[in-house]
Amino acid sequence: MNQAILLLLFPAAAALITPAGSALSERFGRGLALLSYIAGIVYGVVLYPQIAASPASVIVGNWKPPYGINLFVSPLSLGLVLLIYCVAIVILVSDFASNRKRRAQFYLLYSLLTMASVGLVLTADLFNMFVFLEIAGISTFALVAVGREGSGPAGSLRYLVLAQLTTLLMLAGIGLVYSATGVLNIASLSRFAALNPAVAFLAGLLILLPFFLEMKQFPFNGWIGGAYRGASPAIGATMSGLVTVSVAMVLARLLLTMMNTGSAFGDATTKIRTVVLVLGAATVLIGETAAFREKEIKRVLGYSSAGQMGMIAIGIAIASQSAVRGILFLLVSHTIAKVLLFLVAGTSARLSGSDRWDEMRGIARRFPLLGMLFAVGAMTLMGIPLFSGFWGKLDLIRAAIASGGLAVVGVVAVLIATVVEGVYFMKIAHAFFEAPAAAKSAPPESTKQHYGVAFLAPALVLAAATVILGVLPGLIDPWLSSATAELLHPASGYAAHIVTGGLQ
Amino acid sequence: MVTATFLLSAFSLILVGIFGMLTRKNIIRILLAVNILETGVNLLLVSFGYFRGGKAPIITAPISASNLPFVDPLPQALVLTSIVIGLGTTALALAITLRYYRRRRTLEFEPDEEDFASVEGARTLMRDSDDSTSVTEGKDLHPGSNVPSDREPAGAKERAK
Amino acid sequence: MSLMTTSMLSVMLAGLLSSIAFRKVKRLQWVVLFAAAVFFSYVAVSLYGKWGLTDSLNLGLFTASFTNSYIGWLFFAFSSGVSLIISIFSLSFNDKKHITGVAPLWTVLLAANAGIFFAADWIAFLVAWELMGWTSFFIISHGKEKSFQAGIYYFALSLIGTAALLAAIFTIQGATGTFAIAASVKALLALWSTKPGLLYFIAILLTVTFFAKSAAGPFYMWPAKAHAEAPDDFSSFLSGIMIKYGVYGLILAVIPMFAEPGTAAAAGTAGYLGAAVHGTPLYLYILGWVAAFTAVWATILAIRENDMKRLMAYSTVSNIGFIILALSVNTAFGIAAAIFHTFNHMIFKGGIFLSLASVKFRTGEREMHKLGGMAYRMPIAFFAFLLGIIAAAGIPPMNGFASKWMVFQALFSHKLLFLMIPAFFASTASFMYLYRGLHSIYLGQLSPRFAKIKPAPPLQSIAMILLMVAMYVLGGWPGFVLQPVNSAIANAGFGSIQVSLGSIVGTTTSIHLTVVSFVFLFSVVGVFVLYILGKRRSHVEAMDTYTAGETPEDWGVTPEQYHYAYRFYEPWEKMTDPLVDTVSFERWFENIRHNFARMSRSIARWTAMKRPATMLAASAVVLILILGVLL
Amino acid sequence: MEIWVVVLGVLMVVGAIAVLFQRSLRNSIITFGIISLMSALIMAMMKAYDVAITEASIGAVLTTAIFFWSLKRVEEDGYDEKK
Amino acid sequence: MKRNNRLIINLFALVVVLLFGFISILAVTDGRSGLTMFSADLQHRVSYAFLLKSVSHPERASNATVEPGGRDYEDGAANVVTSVVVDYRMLDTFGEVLVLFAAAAGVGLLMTERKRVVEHDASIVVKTAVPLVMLFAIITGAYIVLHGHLTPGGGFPGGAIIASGFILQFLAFRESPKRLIFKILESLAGLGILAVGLVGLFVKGSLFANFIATGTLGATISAGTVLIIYLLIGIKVAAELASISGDFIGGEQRIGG
Repeated sequence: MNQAILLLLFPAAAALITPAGSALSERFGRGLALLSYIAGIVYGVVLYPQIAASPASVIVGNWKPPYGINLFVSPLSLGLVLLIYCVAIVILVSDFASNRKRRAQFYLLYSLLTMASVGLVLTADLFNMFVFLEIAGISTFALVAVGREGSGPAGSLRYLVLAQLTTLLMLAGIGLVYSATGVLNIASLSRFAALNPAVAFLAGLLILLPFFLEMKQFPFNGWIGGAYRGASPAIGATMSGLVTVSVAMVLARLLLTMMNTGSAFGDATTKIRTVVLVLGAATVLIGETAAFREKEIKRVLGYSSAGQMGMIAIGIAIASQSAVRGILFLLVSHTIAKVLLFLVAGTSARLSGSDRWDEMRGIARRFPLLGMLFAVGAMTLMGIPLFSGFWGKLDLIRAAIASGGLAVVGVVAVLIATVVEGVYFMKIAHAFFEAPAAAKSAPPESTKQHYGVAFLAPALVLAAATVILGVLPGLIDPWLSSATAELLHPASGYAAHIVTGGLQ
Repeated sequence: MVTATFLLSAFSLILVGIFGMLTRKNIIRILLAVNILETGVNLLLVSFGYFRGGKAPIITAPISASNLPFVDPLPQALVLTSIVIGLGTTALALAITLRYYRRRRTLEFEPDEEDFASVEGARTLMRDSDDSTSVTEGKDLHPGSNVPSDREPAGAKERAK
Repeated sequence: MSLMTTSMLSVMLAGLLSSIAFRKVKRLQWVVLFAAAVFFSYVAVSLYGKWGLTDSLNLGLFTASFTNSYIGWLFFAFSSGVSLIISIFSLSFNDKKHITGVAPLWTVLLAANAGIFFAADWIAFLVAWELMGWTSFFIISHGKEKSFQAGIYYFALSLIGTAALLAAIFTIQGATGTFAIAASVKALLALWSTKPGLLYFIAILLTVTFFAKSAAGPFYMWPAKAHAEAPDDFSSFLSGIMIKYGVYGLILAVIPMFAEPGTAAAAGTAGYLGAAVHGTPLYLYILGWVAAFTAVWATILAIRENDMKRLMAYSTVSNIGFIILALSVNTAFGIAAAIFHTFNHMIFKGGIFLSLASVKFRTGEREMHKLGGMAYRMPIAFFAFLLGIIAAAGIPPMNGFASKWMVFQALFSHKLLFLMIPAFFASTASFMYLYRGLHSIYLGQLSPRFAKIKPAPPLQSIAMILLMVAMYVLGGWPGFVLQPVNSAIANAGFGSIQVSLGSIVGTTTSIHLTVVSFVFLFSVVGVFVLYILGKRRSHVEAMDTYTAGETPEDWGVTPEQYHYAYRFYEPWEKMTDPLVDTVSFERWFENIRHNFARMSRSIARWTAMKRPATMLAASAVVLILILGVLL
Repeated sequence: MEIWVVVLGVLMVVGAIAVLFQRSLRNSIITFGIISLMSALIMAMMKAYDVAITEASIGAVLTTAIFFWSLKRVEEDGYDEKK
Repeated sequence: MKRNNRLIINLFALVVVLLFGFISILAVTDGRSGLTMFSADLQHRVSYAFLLKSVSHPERASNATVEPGGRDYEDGAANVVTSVVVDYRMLDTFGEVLVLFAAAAGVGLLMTERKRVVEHDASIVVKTAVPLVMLFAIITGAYIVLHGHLTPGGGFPGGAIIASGFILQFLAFRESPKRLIFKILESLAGLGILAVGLVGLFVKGSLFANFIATGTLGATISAGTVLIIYLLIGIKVAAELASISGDFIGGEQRIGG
């Protein structure tokens, strides 16, 4: 079963070949990247049945955990890996529509970013997680920085400084955990003798910091505005669609599997979960509030994804059956919808020559499909029936109300956020559909051009996906239930599969 | 005692680094602070692996479970990794800083102009700077010409604050 | 999969498909809408008598189940009938000049309408409810700057309602462990002894939802905006049907929660044990006061209006006040009165809005003082409006009279005299605005601008005539509706009342409406005969009367200002100005929105400042650490 | 040897503070290079020879050099830290 | 006003930092029960098995002995740090290589072509000295790389030293470094590492598994794949650092990407 690590290696190989290959032709990078993702998807699909039968712990170098590094390939992680690959393909294809003259390093970095996200989803070792996080971080910084001429570097730098602060603190936390327990393996930590509560709290918080950052949780979301303004739409889609999948998954893994009562983190777990819950509620409110008056469409999407990530954090912190199921559903639908919205945003920015939605008025009159796709994505995020976001939100709210206590704060936040989100998304959708006044007529040169198939095909696929999931949420129910079980009951599933003997 | 000194110096380096990241305005200095923080973290990790009287983990004499006069090799391996990672991050950050400077003509974080510019009619064209054509048209190198015209209101507002 | 589910799904699908298939030929979309309305009427007919027919849709994570309850069927049947008539109207309304692309959404909205009335569990109800919410939003703000303001206003309110509904649903589910509506309400009734606080909480949440939808209480202000800006044919649907969902919701979930001990609704449980005023549960009594306030307030505002659609929107709100007032009495008679008035209001308000729509269709005017004398040009629209306002004012022999009579009887039955004072005021003062509409639009001098306009097209006339007939028939033979209503409320466990085809037995007295209607019929016929026999009077053109041949334009005076309708109720407006200025929920909501926008701006601005992001992050970490480690 | 550890630690912290508060960037960069050399020394004291070598060659030399080069480029583009 | 503002910010940051330190120290010296910092001594860490080279059979670690000259340990590097870096936790090192790779690519993507401003030519002394120094540097680097499994050092510092030789050459002679060669080198080295891993995967059934006899502990040619991988890492690191520095020094022609 160790061949499953190939999932990780396809994009890495593509990235490694690129520099030499790009000497031959400029096109080399893109084709290779796409090829590797497709290979990953094919391999994952082939692998899925046996993984679904029995999750596999992939060991590296024949060193069994907790000594060596190991990856854990389960229905949950494999499903998310497939999602990541699909999203990556969609984004690259649609990016081709916007800018055909990318340089080879762009695709190299993109492949590395994809690989890092996959690795984050798969890995079961703390330090390995840190390494993947750094790869993802570095490639994201570079990709954001080459975004828009003016504000790309600025946003990237803001992001970089905060990210470095948090990742280095995480490294310190990892060191603390290691010197206290002597292992780095999540699975064995999940059933280790209890740490001292204070140390556990300190180390746990430090380890969670970068994931707070990547999930745009409240105090760490100062970078959203700059980074999302600077990034090109494709990279914006990647940041809020692709990276968040893996990061949210890792947060769930750490917070549900590694930190539960009975693990090394023992009683500190409840404290940490409370912190996550409160931060999540604050994030939901602040993210949606910030998006309310925002005129620049990419930043609107960025702030709204902060809100969605807040909801997911709340669900993780509640840590009940239906909460986890809900947030997994929410994660999938948010990824689909947010990528779709970013594609639409990029295309309409290209067509209208401005990336402020109040200057895109009436664009859907010229390109009706554009407006429809935007409405679909927006309503998915708002959690409106017939679109997939609804079911996740339903499950989440049910879980929160059922668990009561502080979670009710989360419910209130989520409900308020739903109203706010609805208002601003409908504002934008209406601006798209609005009959253009004589003053705000579109620039003449953009009337001729048209969104190419490179945008249309992926966008339609995504829209179809969210509608299908919205009408028949039962389709992914088996996956959801197995994933939820894996996350919530580590002792029986996760740890048992990974750690055989070793230090205790 | 020795370990405590190691820990304390490492830890105070971390604190100084954080302090620098919080207070400095010059980007290059902030990056220096990041590196200080990173050095501190590395020292911290190594000192987590240090045992009183331990030898360097190189097998030059027979060892067995009973006599392991070594320091812990694993943290050293981790630090090895993190040093290289730090170099990579720093190099990238400096490259971004140079690009930032060529646009903004300053080495300090400025508030995003468009947040302070008037909401109406501030029209920002999408420009993907990442084309295969060389980015260095002369305009970028000379201040004033293509330096974003939307900086003045920002500066003014900032001074007013 | 019975006819209920299949019909809903197929209509929804038809709507979505028509939006794609007939993008070029919009007329076909309207034909699809008409077909959907016909289909639903057929479904309503074929489902008659099959009470308790249930049907569930397994959605994997949740199941949405539907049932054919008697009350639900009644609402469904009436709404489909009225929407059929409206869709006939729309067929001719949406010609080359007036066409809008909202038909597919409207088709989906019809499906949602069915879903709301058939829903057997909260999930299905929620899904249908949200579907209704966003489709109607897109219809109201059909891509026009001004109408968007109205639309977003409506949508924000309904989002608030939906949020409250979500919270309520899951609180109910947590308290009772079931999603089924009837069962959960029953289970809630059993909780009065143990946790009344929770029940009041749930009741408040649900009330917010349904009041927000039917514009009662503090939410009175959205219909005026929405009706005014919506497509003209849609505003009759909006005012006729959509605004009644709240009423249905109240009957479905809120009223049963307060079933008195001993009634069939409370069978098997202790029933409501809390305080009561005049035998009315305290909560419902308060609702009654809110409803009375709504009726009075909407009347006051309606009298001030010069825009005919806004005026009628406010009149709708005041009628909603009446309905909820009747509900709040919480007796079989009151509920029957409420349902009956709901259906009557569907009919006559639909008729009124259709006639206004056809006037606007011809003239394109909404301000009343610019119109006038339409009766000469559009007789059918005139009669539709006339009979409509007769019904709305509660004058025999139209249907409004019967239901209003029942409302007052219901109030009598519990001696709620203080509630009757505002009710009487609202009902009397409604003459003022209704007459204003009649006079300014249809009577008076025909403005020269509209000298040559044609009468309403045949299809529109047919729709209006159908509604007129319905008004008269229900006014004379209320039994047609009241007997089914009676068995429906008996079926739902609210007890029953005594009605026959032509007569109603109230609590203090009984009334025989057939006689009344015949009396009125004969007298009207007599008057008409006299009018025919009397000598003809010459018709004087506008302006000739008082400008003595001068042309008023020379003095910079427009002909409109010579119309009587210009500043019709000026003294009244002067009188009520201070009141309207002080009490304005609208402005309060506006302030909330404005402050929220400012907050959002400052947050976005603040994260983009020089250092705070990092600083905040670090200090937050420290704070969390302090909280976590020390405490 | 302990005394050396203490001395080095104190020196490093002082140097770090100096890096932050020195007026000229050039000096700060040099000071930073010295700091990472000292940290390499401490690591050697902690018997982490591999780390010490790596820190000395990569952390001290290359990082400092890169800082220098970028400072140089910025100055060639007209940056003047006095103003 | 502004200066006073800055003072306030500094004070606030100072307070924040000091609080952070105080709380952290409080946390690690907390008196309650449970594992605290340093509560895991060497016997209770995974390194115990690393040092005794008995990871594949941890239960035998207690009575295992490792001595120089012994043969066929599960990992043949005398320098345990190396065996951890390149063998036991190879995936981390692979990721590390990729980080450097990404950084090089990012710098190449961000740095724009630009001619150096040259005040005056390098002196004759430099021009004669540099080749020697460079040669020396490369030899030293190669030595460090090749003895990574025996003595401290290894691929990363060795590569850095080799790169520094190239850097000296850039600085002394203005001819632009051959970017293309560096690119191809780093590509091939990276692919080589991957290939070694894959061979391990398909021969020994696990990525980066050691498929060569580990030989005698302490011999120059020993430790199986460790030597190969460290060599490749050395080459890759040298190429990457050289190209990064080249980008920063500037004055070169962009080729390829």
